[in-house]
Amino acid sequence: MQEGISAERAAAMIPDGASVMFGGFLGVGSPERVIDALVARGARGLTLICNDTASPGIGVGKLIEAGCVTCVKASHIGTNPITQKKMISGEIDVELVPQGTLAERIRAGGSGLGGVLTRTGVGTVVSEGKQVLEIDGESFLLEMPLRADFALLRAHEADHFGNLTYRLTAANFNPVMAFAADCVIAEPDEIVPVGVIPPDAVRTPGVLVHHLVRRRQ
Amino acid sequence: MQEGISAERAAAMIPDGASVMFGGFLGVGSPERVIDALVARGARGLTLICNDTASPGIGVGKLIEAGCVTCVKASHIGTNPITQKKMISGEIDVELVPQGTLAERIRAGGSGLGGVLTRTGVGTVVSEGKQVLEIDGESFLLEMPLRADFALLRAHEADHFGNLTYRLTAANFNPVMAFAADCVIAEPDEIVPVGVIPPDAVRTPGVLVHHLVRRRQ
Amino acid sequence: MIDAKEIIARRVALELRDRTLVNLGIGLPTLVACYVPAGISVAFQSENGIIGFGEPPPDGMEDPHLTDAGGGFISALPGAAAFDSATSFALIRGGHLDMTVLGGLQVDSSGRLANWMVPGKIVPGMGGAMDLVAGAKRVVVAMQHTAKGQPKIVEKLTLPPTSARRVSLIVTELAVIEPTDEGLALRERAPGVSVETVVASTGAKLLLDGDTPTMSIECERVAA
Amino acid sequence: MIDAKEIIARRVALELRDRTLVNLGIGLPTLVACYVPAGISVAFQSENGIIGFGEPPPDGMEDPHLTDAGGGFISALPGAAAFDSATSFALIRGGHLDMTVLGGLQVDSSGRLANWMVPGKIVPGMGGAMDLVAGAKRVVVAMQHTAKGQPKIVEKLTLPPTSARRVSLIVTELAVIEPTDEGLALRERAPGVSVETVVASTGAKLLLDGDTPTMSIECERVAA
Repeated sequence: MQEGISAERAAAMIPDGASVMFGGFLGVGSPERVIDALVARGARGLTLICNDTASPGIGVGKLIEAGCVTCVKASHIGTNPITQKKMISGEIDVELVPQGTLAERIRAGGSGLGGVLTRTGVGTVVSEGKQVLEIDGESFLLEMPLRADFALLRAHEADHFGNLTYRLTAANFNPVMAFAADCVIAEPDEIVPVGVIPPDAVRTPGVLVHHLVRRRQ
Repeated sequence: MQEGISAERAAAMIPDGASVMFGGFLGVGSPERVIDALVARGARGLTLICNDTASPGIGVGKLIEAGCVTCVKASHIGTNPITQKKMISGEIDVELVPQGTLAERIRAGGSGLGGVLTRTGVGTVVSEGKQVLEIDGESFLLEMPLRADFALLRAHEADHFGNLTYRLTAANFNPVMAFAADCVIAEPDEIVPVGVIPPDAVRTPGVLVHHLVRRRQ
Repeated sequence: MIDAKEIIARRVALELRDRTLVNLGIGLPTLVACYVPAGISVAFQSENGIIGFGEPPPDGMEDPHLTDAGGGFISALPGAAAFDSATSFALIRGGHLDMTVLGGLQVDSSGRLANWMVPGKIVPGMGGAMDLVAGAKRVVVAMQHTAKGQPKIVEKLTLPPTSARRVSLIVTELAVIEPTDEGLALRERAPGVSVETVVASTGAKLLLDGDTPTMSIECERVAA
Repeated sequence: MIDAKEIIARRVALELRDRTLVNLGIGLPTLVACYVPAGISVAFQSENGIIGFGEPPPDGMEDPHLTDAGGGFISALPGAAAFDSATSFALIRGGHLDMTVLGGLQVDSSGRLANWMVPGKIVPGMGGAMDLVAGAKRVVVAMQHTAKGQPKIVEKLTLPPTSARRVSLIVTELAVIEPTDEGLALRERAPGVSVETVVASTGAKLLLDGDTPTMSIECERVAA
């Protein structure tokens, strides 16, 4: 049984310099309240693992703008000119990862796999410095598992055990990140009693979720 | 839009000697009607890819008993003494695969990954003849992707597009097998019109399903 | 008079086949959805996690949980299926996507595509493009033939490639070109465009084979 | 008078910790669920795809879609979550399982477990056992101390190992033994059982450290 914490409490748990996975795709399905709280507490030196850096004022874009971030691992930063600018100025170190590889590296990190073998990126700059394995006459890139200190999820419903549901395209990276961090914090739209979410509707089992962000008071 | 086919028609599509994935865990979540039809048509030389061989008279156990099978890739055959007997007599060739590795090899086969890197089986007979990779100082077994000519699924609901749902522990290997065969045939408990299954309840997108087995007339 | 983008979108739409799964890239490729030929039923995938989406919803009906890969509001069609990013790319990488339509910065004579960065100028990132090119059964590049007067179809890429894989087809407002083992084959030219114009606007050798037919752009615009 | 299996199940139950995820193997380990100590809330996982299951349902209430890994009918508790096999083993292999309790055929002095086949005699297959031993945070072996008078705790495995990994604890009806870097440490002996009896029933060297306390088996049976 979980006790709901405030977004401020969640932000306080995440120390400067932590690596943090954020669910969300151009801000859709991002934990906006915890992001706001991280900006408010003046977090510094975060490593962000996320699909993209959204736009200024939206999703993790707020963290970029507020100077909370020194490192980004993402598939796309083109929608946020501030990320581009800070990358060029050297303020933020950016590792670009193909979107499917990013999802799979996070999944590997969360499911105890030693790496990912993918055709994606073979023969491109993505393969630089990486091992290429020949398997049955074809080349596959060995991509390393990704884990983080924290995963910050946005869910639709949560029950008191932390079981989560998502809605439509707001799921995106959230379910896979739920497996891949030492501490998982979920910010749900709705919190419902245990038993309200049918077992087959649960997308993230509550055993993976360490803290739930409570509803606004 | 799918046209429902009979179980007999489904069985007729599967030639002798085909490799076939069957959903099911000790018979729970197995496509029983297509299995019955395969027995009735006297299928021969099938390669079965499934978690287990259930028991005599149940699930794929019926195929074993009826002599339809010459090769089994499974994690467990202990609940079916006939499989044991036929393995010892040499009638059936059995490859035992750890359950999590089996799921992941099928997933790799269905998602275009070159293999699976797992700790499971390192230092056991499972690792014999396989490549072991040292990654960050730890040993991982390289396990090969698995695909089949056919995947025979048991679903709870299907809509006319082939979108599928599953119930509780009857899901097991079905969702992952839906990605990993050249021809996917689903046997649902219920068939409902398009739009009845909400997008977030779909566990297998209909684009993966080639044929639906119609309800009993 | 229809513009370059509409010509491209109309011609690409003729590549759509019935009962297939198709991913349209952001920008120009998205327009293809407006010209699906009559009698053809296509399921569109958006890599952020849905199959079966349609036009933007009426004003005031937007669902903040439902957008396409460009972040625009969309609607879900009856029979839609939603899924997470790992599943979305299992579909893409696993060969379940019949076709992807992507924009391009360059394509070279070996059919390799560059579409994700211009070193030192703009580095948006590859998003899903590298997986799409590596995994889709057919890769169609939909792009304008030239940029600022310079050919985008070149002998050898000067921009970083998106994949080592050869794309299936290039559609521009001037021509349809198919990369083959022998090189880039000119298959069609746009209405009113001469072969000479296509050749003059192209930075790579084109293989010509007798008469080059005029491309069809006949498909009707689907009502929004 | 309680039998060997009950002693083992009661003692293993004392290893359960509050708010943890636990997988119980088929057979003897399943009994552990009957002795969860008061005040301890444990989520049980069944590897065929559910967290949060309970006692078999009343007669006539069985759901054919809801069984445990042994194929027996179970019930779902409020807050249960169902998932497919790939997700189930992502939980197991990914280190999300706090403890697994497994039966054993042999454990050797290095703490390696053999529990999935007897060559030439019985080859049931490893099922989920290899993943469970490789992936769970704690691996507790629950087994009878001897089989047909022969020790099951041996100097070196004569049966094929389930994993190269050392298990965390061995609980039998005679003793609690912990594999350590130095060897097998005898931690507890069963009520009324002498250290000498344990040593005589064990085929491997046991490390003794002063008095060996008597194991507790005090937990109450949870009502069905």
